[in-house]
Order: sequence, then C-alpha cells, then structure tokens
Amino acid sequence: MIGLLDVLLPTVILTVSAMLTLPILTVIRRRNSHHRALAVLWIVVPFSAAALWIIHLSLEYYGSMGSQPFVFVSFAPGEEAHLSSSFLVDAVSIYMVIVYLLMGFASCLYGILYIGFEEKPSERYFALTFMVVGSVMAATLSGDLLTLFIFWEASAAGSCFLIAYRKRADSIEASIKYLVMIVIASGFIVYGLSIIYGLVGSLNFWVVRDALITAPDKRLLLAAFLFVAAGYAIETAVVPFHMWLPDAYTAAPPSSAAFLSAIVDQASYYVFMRVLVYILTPPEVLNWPVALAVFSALTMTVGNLFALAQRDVRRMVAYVCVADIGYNLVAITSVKPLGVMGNLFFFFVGGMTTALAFMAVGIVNRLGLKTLEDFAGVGRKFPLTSIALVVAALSFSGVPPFAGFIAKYLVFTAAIEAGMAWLAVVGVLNSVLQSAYLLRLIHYMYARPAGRRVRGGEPRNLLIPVYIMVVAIIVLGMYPAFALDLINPAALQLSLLLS
Amino acid sequence: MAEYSPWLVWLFPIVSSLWVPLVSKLGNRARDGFVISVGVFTLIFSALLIPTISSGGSTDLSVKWIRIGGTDIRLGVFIDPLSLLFANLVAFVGLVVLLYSLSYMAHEEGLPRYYFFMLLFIGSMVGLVLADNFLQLFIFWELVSLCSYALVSFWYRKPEAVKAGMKVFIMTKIGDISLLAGILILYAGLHSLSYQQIFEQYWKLPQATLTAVSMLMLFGALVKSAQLPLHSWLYSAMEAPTSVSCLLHGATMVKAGVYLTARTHVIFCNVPLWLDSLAWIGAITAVLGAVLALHTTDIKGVPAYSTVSQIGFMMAALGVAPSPQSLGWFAGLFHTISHAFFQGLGFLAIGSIVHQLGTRDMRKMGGLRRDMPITFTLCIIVILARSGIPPFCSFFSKGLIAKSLLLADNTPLTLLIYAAAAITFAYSYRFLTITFAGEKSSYLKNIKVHEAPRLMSIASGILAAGTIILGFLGGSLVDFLGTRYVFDLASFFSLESLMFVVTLLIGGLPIYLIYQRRVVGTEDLRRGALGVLDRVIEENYFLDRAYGFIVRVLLSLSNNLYRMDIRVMERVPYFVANGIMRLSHIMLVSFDLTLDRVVAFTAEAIAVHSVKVRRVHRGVLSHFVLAATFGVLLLYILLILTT
Amino acid sequence: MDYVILSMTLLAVGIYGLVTKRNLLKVLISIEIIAAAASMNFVAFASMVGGSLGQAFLILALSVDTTLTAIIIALVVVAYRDLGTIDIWALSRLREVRAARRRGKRR
Amino acid sequence: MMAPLLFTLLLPLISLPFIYLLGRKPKVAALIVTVSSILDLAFLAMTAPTVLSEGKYVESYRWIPMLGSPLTLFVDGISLSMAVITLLLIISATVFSMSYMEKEGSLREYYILMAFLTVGLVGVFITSNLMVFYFCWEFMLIPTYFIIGEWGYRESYRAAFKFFIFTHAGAVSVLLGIGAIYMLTGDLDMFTARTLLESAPPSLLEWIFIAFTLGFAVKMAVVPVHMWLPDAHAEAPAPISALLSGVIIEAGAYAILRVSFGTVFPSIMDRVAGSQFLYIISTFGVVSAFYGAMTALAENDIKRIVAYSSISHMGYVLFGLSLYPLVEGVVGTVLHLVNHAASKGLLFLCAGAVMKQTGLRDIREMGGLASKMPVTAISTAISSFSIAGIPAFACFMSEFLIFMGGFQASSMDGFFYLPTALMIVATVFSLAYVLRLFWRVFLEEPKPGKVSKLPTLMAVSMLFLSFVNVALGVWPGPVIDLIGSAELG
Repeated sequence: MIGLLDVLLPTVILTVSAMLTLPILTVIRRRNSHHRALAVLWIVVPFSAAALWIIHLSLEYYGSMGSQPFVFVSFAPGEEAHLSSSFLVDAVSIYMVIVYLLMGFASCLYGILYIGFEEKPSERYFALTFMVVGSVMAATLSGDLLTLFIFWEASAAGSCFLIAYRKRADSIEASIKYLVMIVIASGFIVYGLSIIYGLVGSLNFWVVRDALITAPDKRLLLAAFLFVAAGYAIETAVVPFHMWLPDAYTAAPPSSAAFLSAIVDQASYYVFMRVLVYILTPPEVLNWPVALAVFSALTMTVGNLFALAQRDVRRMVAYVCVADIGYNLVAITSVKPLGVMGNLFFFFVGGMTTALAFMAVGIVNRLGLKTLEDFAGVGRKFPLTSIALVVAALSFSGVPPFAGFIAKYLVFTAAIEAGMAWLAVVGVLNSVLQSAYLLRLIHYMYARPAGRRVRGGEPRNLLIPVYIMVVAIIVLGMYPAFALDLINPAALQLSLLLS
Repeated sequence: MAEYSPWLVWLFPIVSSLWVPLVSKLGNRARDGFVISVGVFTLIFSALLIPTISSGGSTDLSVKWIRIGGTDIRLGVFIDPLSLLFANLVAFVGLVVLLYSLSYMAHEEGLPRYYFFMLLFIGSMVGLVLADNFLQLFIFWELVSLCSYALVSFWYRKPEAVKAGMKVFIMTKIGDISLLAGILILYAGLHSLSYQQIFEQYWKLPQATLTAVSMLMLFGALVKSAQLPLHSWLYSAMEAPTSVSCLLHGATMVKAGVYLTARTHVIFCNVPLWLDSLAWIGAITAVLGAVLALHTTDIKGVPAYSTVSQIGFMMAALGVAPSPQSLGWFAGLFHTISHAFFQGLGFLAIGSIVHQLGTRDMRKMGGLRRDMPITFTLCIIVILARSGIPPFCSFFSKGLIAKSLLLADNTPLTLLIYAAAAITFAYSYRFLTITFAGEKSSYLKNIKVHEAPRLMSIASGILAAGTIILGFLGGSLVDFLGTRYVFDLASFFSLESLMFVVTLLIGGLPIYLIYQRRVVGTEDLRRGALGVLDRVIEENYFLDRAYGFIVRVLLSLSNNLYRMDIRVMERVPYFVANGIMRLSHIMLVSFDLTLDRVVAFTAEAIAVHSVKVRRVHRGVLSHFVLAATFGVLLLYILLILTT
Repeated sequence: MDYVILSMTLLAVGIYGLVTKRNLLKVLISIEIIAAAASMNFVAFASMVGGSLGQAFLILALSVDTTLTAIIIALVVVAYRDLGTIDIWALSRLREVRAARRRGKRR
Repeated sequence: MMAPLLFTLLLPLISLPFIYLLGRKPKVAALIVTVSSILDLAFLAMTAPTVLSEGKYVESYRWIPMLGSPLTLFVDGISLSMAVITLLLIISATVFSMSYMEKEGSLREYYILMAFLTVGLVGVFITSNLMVFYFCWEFMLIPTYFIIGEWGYRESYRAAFKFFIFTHAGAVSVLLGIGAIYMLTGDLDMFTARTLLESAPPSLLEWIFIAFTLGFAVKMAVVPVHMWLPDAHAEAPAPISALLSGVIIEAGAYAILRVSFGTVFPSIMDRVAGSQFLYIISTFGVVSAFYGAMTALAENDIKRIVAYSSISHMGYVLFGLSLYPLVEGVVGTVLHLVNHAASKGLLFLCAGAVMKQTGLRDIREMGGLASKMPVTAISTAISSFSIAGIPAFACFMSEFLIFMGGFQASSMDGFFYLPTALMIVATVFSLAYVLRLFWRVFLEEPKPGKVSKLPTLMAVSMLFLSFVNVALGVWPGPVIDLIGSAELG
C-alpha cells in the first residue's frame, strides 16, 4: 500500500535539503580544503536519498500493480478522496520522476561546477535547483488538477530565479517576461479549471475524466479546454506562445538553461500530455488532435526556421528546444500508446540532449564565444566539448545511433498510426532542416580556422556531467530497451485508458 | 594430351601470354623462344584436332561456367570443320607473324607488352572460333577488340596511334553491342546460348524475331569485318606495327565477322532479308573498298582497303549461298583462307618496306625493285595472288565466288563482283608500279635501303608458298568442310575463267596507261566530273565526316550536359538552402515587425497616450502577450472548425 | 451568468493592458486583473456546484498568484534599482544596446 | 556458443579501444582495422556453408522488443556476397591508406572512424530487421561525413555537408516508410513484414514503396538527386571515395532490392501501378546511365570522372532492379553491385595513386604516365576495362546478365525493349570515357613534372583488387551461385 509519505517524501527531502543548502554551503565555503568535493557530495546526498525513496516507491508500486495501475493517494481517506487534494502514482509518473532525478543530478552537478560555489549567492542557486526538482516531482505525482497547478507554479517561481541569477539586464528582463507569461498562463488555467469545476464539481483526475466523457455541454467543455490548453501551451512554449523561451534560455546562465531545459521543459511537456491525454476529454468527445496537430506543425517549422536564422549558438539551441516541443506535440496528438511511448522517451532523451547542448555550448560560452563565427575552429581546440556538441546535434537531427533517433522514430510512427501522415511528413522535413543547420554549426566548428579568441584548455571536471549525458544518449540510442522497458507499462496503461 | 587439345588450343596461348612479362625478365632470347614455342604448340594443338572430325567428333569436355535462371552456360569447345578451319588458320598465321615479329620488332621498346597482347590476340581468336556458345563467342569477340586496341596503340607515345586505337575500339564496340543484343534476343526466345541447342531449335522463333536477330548479328559481323559503311576503323588500325596489321587482317580481328556469318548461316539462311543484305553489302563493299585502295597513297592503305574489298567478296559469296555447305558458303570460306595468305604476305612484304624506309607515303617511293629484290618478288606474288591470276589461290577462290554468283542468277551482283575484281588488279598493279618501278625518288636517294632480314623473308616465304599451294588443296578442303560440291580443277579452265582473267586485264589497262606510259598525268584526272569523284573518294565517301559530325554532336551534348550539371544541378541545393535561409530571416523579421506594428497600431488607435513607435523592438513583452492572444484565437477557430 | 460575462470582460481588459502598457507596474496591474477575472469565474462556477471545495481551491490559487506577483514585484524593484527603468520597451532596448555595445567592442 | 554474425557486427566496435590505445602509430591503427576486417571476413565465412545449403543464416538477439525489433542478423547469398566484397574493399582501402594518408594528421581518429564505418557498412548488409538496417544505414553517414570533411581536399566540409544532408534527407523518407510498415504489421522483419503486408491496403503500400525507393535512390545518386555525389566522391580521400562509390551508394541499390522490392513490392506487383513503378525505375536507370557517362566524358578532373561514372553505373543497377523479379535481372544486379564495388573501388584507388604520385588532378595536365607508373597503369587499365564492360573483367558478366534479363523482360513486356537497347548503347559511352581517361593520363608523350614512387602498400592493395577484378570476370560462377542461392522474387 502506497501512503502519502511514500509519494511526498522525495519532494520533502529535496525541499529540506534546499533549506539546508544555504547554511551548509556557507560552512563548506569557509573550509580551506576539499570544498569543491564536499559541495559535490552535498549534491549527491539529497539526490541519492530521494532516489532511494523513489526506488522504494516504484518497487512498492510494481509489487501491487496487478490489481490497479492507478494508485490514488489522498490527504482525506476513503470515499471523500476525490474531494481532497490527492496524488496519483502510476507507471508514467514513476518513470518521469526517475527521469527528473537522473537529469536533475547531472545538471546540478554541472551547475555546481559551472557556477562555482565560491561565488557569493551561489547557495541560493543550488537551493533553488533542489526546490525546483522537488516541486516538479510533486507536480508529476499529483492526482488532481489543483495539486498539479500549485506545484507547477512553485517550480515556475523557482526557475524564474534561476534565469535571473546573474542579475544582468537581459536576464532580469527575460525572467520578468517569463514570469509574466507564467502568471497569464496560470490565469488561463484557473479560468479553465473553474469551468471544469463548474461542470464536474471536482478536480480529481479520475472524476473529471469520467464526467467529461459524458459532458452535457459541449460549448462549456470547449471553453474549458481552450483555456487550459492555452495556459499549458504558454508554459510549454508552443508556437505562438513560445516567445519567452528563447529570451529566457539565452539570458540565463548556461547551467540554468541546461537545468531548465532538462527538467522544467520536459516536465511542462509531460504536464501538457498528462492533462490532454489522461484527463481532458478523449478525441471522440472533443476533437482536439487536429487543432493541436496544426500547432505542432507550426511549432516545429517555426522553431527550426528561427533556429536556422540565428547567429547566436545558444539562442539557436533554444529554438531547437522550441522545435522539440513540436515533435512532442506530434506524439501527444496521436493519442496512441506508441505516441505515449514516444513522448515519454522523448522527455528523457530530448531533455538530455538539450541539456547536453546547453552544457557544451556553455563551456564554450565561458570564453565569450557566442556566435557561429565565434565557434569557428572550436572543434580542434576543444575536441571533447565539440564531440559532445556533435553528439547533441546529431541526436537532435535524429541520426542513429543516438537516442534522438529512437524518439523521433516513435513519434513519427505514432503520427502515421494516428492517420496523420502529413504531420509525420512535416516532421521529417523539419528533421532534415534541423540536421542542416546543426550541421552548419558542426561545419563552423571543424571546417573553419580558429579565431584568436579560441584558446585555453577544456575544463576537465565540467566535462564529467557532459559525458554522463553523452554516454546516456549513446547507450539509450544503441539499446533503448533500457528506457523502453520502463516506458512500456505506461503505454499499456494508456491503451487501457483509451479502450 | 590430344584429348585435351580442344582446351589447350585456346587456353594455352592465353595462359602463356600471362607469363610473357615474367619470361621477359630472363632475357630477350628466352622470351623469343617462349613466344615461338607457344605459337608452335598452339598450331600443334589445333592440328591435333583435325583427326577428331573424321573420328566422329570429340568427347564433350565442357564444364559448367555459370548457372542462371535454370540455364547452364557452359564453357566448352565446339568442334566442327568450320571452327577447325579457322582455328588452324589462326594458329598458322599467328605463328608466321610471331616469327616475323622476332625480327621486325626486335628493336622496339615494350616488347613484353607486345608479345603478351599478341599471344592473347591469337588465343582469343582461337577461343572465338572454338566457342561452344554465343556468350563465349562474345567474350572472345570483345577480347579481340581489346587486344587490337592495345596493339594498334602499341606505340602509345604517338598521338595518332593512341587515337587510332580508341577509334578501333569504340567503332567495333558499336558492332559488338549489336551482336550482344542479337545474342540476348536469341536467348530470350530460346533460353539457351549453346550453338547446339540453338541450331536445333531456332525454328521455334517467330520470323520477325529471327529477322531482328539476324540483322543485329549481321551488323555486328559487318562492323568487325570492316564492311561499308563502317570500314574506316580498319584504315586507322594501320597505325599499328605492320606485323600486327598482318595478324589483324590475315587471321584474327576482321575474320571474326566472316566466321560469325558462316557460323550463323545455318540459322539465318532462311531469312531472305539477311541473305540479301549480306550479298549486297558485300558486293558494294567489294567495289567501293577496291576504289579506295586504288586511290590511296598510303602504302599500308592498299592492303587495308584491299581487305575491306576482299571481305566484301566473301560476304557476297556467303550472301548468295542458299544454305551452308552450298557452293557460295564454301567459296566464301575458301576465299577467307586464300585472303589470309595473300594479304598476310602483302603485309609482311610491305612491313619490310616500311621497316626500311620509315615512311608510309607511296609518293615518296619508287624504283625499289633493285634494292629489295626479294621483297619485290614477294610483292609480285601478292599481286598475282590477290588479283586471281592462275594458278594462285585467289584464282580458284574468286572463281568459285563468281561461279556461285552466277549460280544464284543475280546479274547486278555478278557485275559488281567482276568490277571489283578488275579494280583489284588495277590497284595492285598501281601499287607495284609506284613502289618498285621507275626511278628512285628523291626521298629514297637519301637513305640506304637493304633487303629485309632473313627471318622476315622466311616468314614471308612460308606464306608465299601457301598462296601457290593452296589453290590445289581446294578439293581436300571441300571434303573437309563437307560441302556439297565437286571440286574439279579442270572445271576452272573454262570460258568463265578466261572471262575473269580478261576482266582483270581490262582493269589493269588504265593503270598501265597512266603510271607506266604516263598517257595522262594523275593531276589531269582530278579535273571535271572525275574530280568530284576523286573528292568523294578522298573524303572516304564523306563517311568520316559524318562520323566526325556525330561524335562532335555527342561530345558537345556531353559538354553541355556537364555544364548544366555544374551550373544548374549543382546549384539547386544551394538555391533551395538559400531560399530556406531567406525565408527564415524574413519570417523572423516580419514576425517581430508585424507584431510591433500591430502593437503600435493598437496603442495609437486607442490613443490612451500616444506612443510613437517606429523602431522595431525585439522581444517586447507586449508582443508575447499579443502573440499568445492570437494563439488562443487560432486554437479556438481550429477547435470550432474540427468539432 | 453575469459573473461569467464580468470575468470575461476583466480578462479582456487585462490582456488589453498587457498589450498596450509599457510601464511594468501597469503591466503588473493588468496581470492582477487577469488573476481577478480567473478567480471571479472560479467563484461563479463554484457557487453553481456548491460545496466548500471550490472556495478552498480558490484560496490556494489566489495565494499562488500572489506569490508569483510578489516575485515579479521583487524583480521589478531589482530592475529599477539596477537598470533605472521600468519601461518594458526601454528594458528590451537596453538589452539591444548592450548587445550592440558588445558587437562594437569586438570590432 | 558461436555467434558469427554478431561478432561480425561488433568486432570493429570491439577493436575501437585497441585502436585508441595502441594507435599512436598510424600503421598500428591501420593494422588493427585490417586485422579486424579480416577476422570479420572469417566470421562471415563461417556462415557460408549454411547459406549455401539452406539459403540463409539467421541469428536473433533481444534489442527493442517494444518496437518489434530484435537484433536480427541475417545473411543469404545476396547479403553475404555484398558483405564480403565490402570487407575486401575495406581491407584494401585500409592498406591503401597506410601509405596514402601517411602525410596527414590525426590518423588515429581516421582509423577509428574507419572502424565505425565498417560497422555501418557491414551491418546494412547483414540484417533483415528494418530498424537495425536503418541504424546501420545512418551509421554510415557520421564517420563518412567526418572523414570527407577532415581528410578531404579543397572544400571538403562543404562536400561532406552536401553528402550528409542529401543522404540524410533520403534516410528520413525511408524512416517514414519503416514507420508505416510498423504501423501496418507491427513487425519490422523484412520477410515477416512481406507476408503480413499482403493484406494491407495497396494504395498505402504504393506510398510506402515510393517513400522507400525515393530515399534509397538519393543514396544511389540516381540522376535528379545525384548532386551530392560528384563533390563528395571527388573531395573525399581516395580510399574513402573507393568505399563511397564501391559500397555506400551500392547500399542504396541493395536496399531497394531488399526493402522496396523484397518487402513492399510483392503486395502491389499485380496492380497496374506496380508495373508503372518498374517503368519509371527503368527510365531513371537509363537516364542516369547516359547522364553519368556523358558528363564523365566531358569532365576533366580525374576523380570526378570516376564519380560520374558511378552515377552511370548506378543507372545500370537501377535498370537491373526494374527487371524485378526476373532471376537474371536480380542476380545480374547483385553481381553488378559486387563487380562494380571491386572495379570502381580499384579505379578510385588508382585515381588516388595518380594524384598522390603526380600531385595533379586535371587529366589535361597529365599524359604519358604509363611508363613512369606501370603498376598504376595496369590497375587502372583493368578497372577501366571492367567499368567499360569488357569481358574477362568483372563488370562484363553482370552487365551481360542485366541485359539478358532486359531482353527476357522485353519478350514479356514490350516496354522494356527500348530501355534495354539504350542501356546497351550506353556501354559505348562507358568505353568512350574510360578510354579518354586512360589516354589522357597514361598515353602519349609524357609531360614534364615529377612523379614520385608508388609506395608498396598502395601497390599491394591495388594489385589485390586487380586480381579480384580479373577473378570475378573470368570465373564468376561461384558468386552467381551464391547470389542465386538466395530466395528471389
């Protein structure tokens, strides 16, 4: 039996360690020796504690799964459960939580090596990363729309600080814009929720879902969907709601960008999928896939085209993130088990790939090299970093044996299966476009002679988290069964739900 | 040994050819000895095969080569009188030429290459005639082309030789593909490539298919045998060393076409079109080729065009033969052999001259008879033999050809052949007059001319003896080939033969008048109507121009295609890429620009406070909100539309 | 139903404000108006369904909103202190200026 | 437990750390690649008895069960012959590289990429699972891109870029087809899918067929989409050009045979559109054959001539493919792939040797080199004559079989008379450009200029391939038997 504590403890662990980070890092900083190692250790401890608990949770869940794939955990016991704020444990959320932990660990590691905790307010940065991971986990495990909403907004608040960390003009502006958009989104979501609540009288996933399938009033349903979807679309940065994303990811420190793209971005896709596929009406009741397919095509195309037009490499990667949203949407709109599989794989792989790209670009950025022209000749001066960036680029482009390929394959196949071959074709064409501009980046890195400013060596320790990602991408690309074995139950679960 | 000789006879020279470069390392004598012994053994092997005919064919030694689509294509040897005739001829002439080469080529560079290709040439040709199926035939057919390419371009530093080699190869390749098409259509109909099976089953094919096949194969054969209008490669091949020309004319390359025609005669003799075309093209070539030989000033051009013409005789004879084993068929083959001897001899003799003089221009020669008496004698033999003066071989073979034409009752053809025979004598006589008669030319006065080395004379002598003996062997040849014709020497001394000889004399008369009596100068002949004719002949009937034109057209087509590829096709990707780049920039700019304008417009229209916005701002919060609002609207519209 | 119309109107006003206003404080006010619209709507629907759950939810939602707004205000303060302006257009131009200065420095 | 095919696939990967650790000396690295390729050959040879007796040899391992993709390794006569010639070519190219590349830098990376390339190249041929196939298919791209870019001539990265984009675009089209097949059948094994597809809607299958064929045709460099080929082949270092022309573009043809024809086509063969596809394919074949030959005739850059000739030869192959399912056509096509690999590989090596020895690229500046570089001249002659389809050299027999199939097809369907006749005519053009190349480079008076000595290892690999060429030309029987042992049609 899974209790409330089982579900919430990881979040609690991370939140508490966030609190503790402030004094602990201050103490560590005062020491003369080994402080970097100790700081890294401090990253490892909470994450491993949380990981242990997640393992426990998943063992417990899979142990009792035979009876019921969806386990609701509520503050109020018994019949009243659906009235209370609740959590939901299922294969999907467990998978996602594991993904957050892995990627959170790698990007926090990168952060602590990149930001340098000798820097004065850095303990806040690390505290916030813990908090964001914690709240994202809770959001993922939440079982009703309100819990989801609250934890989700909490993570948004945290990420806003991560963006504004360096307090430069552009990062402050970007974080203001980010936050304003988030608040508008939350306004939309609350607006939509209010209608749903009016229709159903509950916000519990299950109750809402069952009630909406037989919803009497199509117009209200449509309005509810419109607002909720628009709200989450803003948070996910679907085109044309995307404009905050490139600004924010370019203005934030690279470590924040990596962290956000790895965790918050993927979580937002996940939430979008969860809300649309699991909770809101199936397509038979309200035919939303076509509309979203249009948005997905738009997002891919605009994301890729804009990325093509960028000279700033980090901004280009940010637009790749936008394009990735389009690919995710393709799978979401297919509403097929294969699509969910693709989505879940994509969350993992896409997160890793974007994070990897930001990390690698960040290493080069430290020298003040920003534009494509600056990147000329980087390939020879920084071979390891460049290989990592090449791996990220090829994974983005969907070239085997990198994991991005499997993700894209799943996604496109799902689209074909859903009868939206046109979307798959658009996706595939976009993929080519993507490979073209990413190859242009590689071209700059290897084919052009290095500029004067490309000098110095590679920071070895920063490469550790980078290469964790590289290895993961290659291993998952060569043998995706590692992740797919975890994902498979989730996909089965969806087919259960859809039938 | 004897039972393997069907294999050894063609494999031995081919395999030995591979050893030539190695043996050459041992020294020139070793190489020469090796080459000659290979030639001798080849001749022995092919001679060993002759008894197998009388003993009722040989054992089947064929091996499976490839198996495709349920059909076995075997590698085997087809032994019948026809193939043995040719095999022995090739081996014999080959040996003579090799002997000749020892002396003729002695001081050249690159002899390993020369002997390698010579042996390969001989081996391929023997393989060609002994092939047991059409694929095998075709393979050797092409190998013969390849060897002739290599040998014609033997002096690869000479641009003319290289170009001539290419011309030979490419022109014969045109015939080869035609043959290939014929073979494959045959295969498509009968599912077999083996002669045996095709000879048994060809009647199963529809007449139209058979006609098509026959014409394709005929074309192939005609090109290989340098018949009009595709004869010009043969003259270009004169760039080769003369020994090579001798082999090429006497036994190998050009004879392949005759062999193929004789070989397929049994299938195609039921196709009237095939027979008619063969006969007519043969006869016309006989005349026109002879005319070219009459006109040429190149000493090697005479035998070259002579070959064109003589093969025309053979083709005409084959074309009037209603069936194999009939008189025309035999006459054609008989003439093939006699041609091998007299033309081979002709080349060897001319080779001596060229060897000594270092030029091929007849106009620079004259009065050689005193310096080169042996060669002069040989040349007289050549001329007598070629023209068909009794008792030389050609008298009998040409007589038979004439007889077969008369039998076929085809007057125009007969007249053409007679005319050709007359001109043959004329050009031979002309050649003799210009080169050997008269005073020494100024060119010759400056160089010392010797008689040809002994070895060369011996080789020539063998052939010369052949030209005399051969005619009297006609009877046994008839028996050997199993022809339904009684070869009676006495029958040759008849009115017809007299007529034939008279014809020759008529042909010789103008030459006597022009070149010995100097009744008219050669320049005078180039005026008026004759001048036009002269021009036409000079230009090789404008055929070279026509081919040149075609080649130029194809080359310029290629060049234009290439330029198109470089200029257009290459740029297409860049064009597309640039288009996409530009599109993305335009979108990026216009996206912001439009939003900017819209925001400014909204603000100004409502004019709460006037905002002067003209500059483009990127990433302003208002734009985000506005875009999001548009997004919501779009979502709404799409949802309404789809539900 | 009237409440719904009212909240819709408020929403429209809020968005209008967001689009047209340049002053960050006015933007903030517009945000608050949007939040108010959402809350109003929630109240309206909750009253239709009845029960206390809606109110509880509303309170939570409001508090979240408030938190976020507080953060924005904090950022606005930082922006004003560090950059000396709270005009959003000026802020974005500032960024462009900085970018231009960076480019200039390189040359 | 013996798992020869798995070893074949993984051996180059296993050799990677050795190359990295021991490969400070480039020769050692090259040696490791060579040895691992030879071992690969040995492993492949172990499957040969089974292939000959049972027609195929299959191994299967768990890989991505959720996508219907076990790691199925499969060889039959066709794939075995392709894989063997691939490995032979890789061995020759590596040995050739030892001398050819010695002046270049970072050769350890070069050989590492070479080993990677081996995995992709061999893998494409030895699997029957579409996913594995696609993996290896794309796997070829990455090392090739970097090799062309890094060790190529002139604007090598640009050429590599073009190569990558074109073939990747083709590949994603293939990916769509694979996705559609998975959707229709839930199975990605080529042979299982083939039976399962029989009940699928034909109109959809036609689209799948188009997607596949289009994608593979890009790799094959069929004429309208050939633009990447001359650049990539010309700019790549010679050993890689040999592999590019010898194997990589042929993988496209092999894939059309295996996937487009082997898997999808049987289910739509009886429909009108089925034969129309064949007509279209044969038309493109003819166009490519002429286009390539004629452009080669006009080109002056030695490597680009050979590159254009590859386009021409892919035209032959495409034409041969359009004869599907005629045995002569299919066997002839596969044999042509094998032969073309051997002879074009050799020709590229020769071109590389000429360039290395003289430092020239433009054939108009060369001439008379035959006496100065006899080995190169002989090898070039052998490969050129093979390319031109002269008997006793490799390509003749396969062209013969293709034409044989062409006339067989014509006797059933009159349409094919014209293309077959044109294809035969195209051989004259082949002969023409080949002779022109040989003439310009090796014949006539030598031009002034220094000619360096041909390194032994280059000579060895060229002579080895020459031997392969002649052997294939003189006695193609065993290869034909091997190819014929596969289930066709």
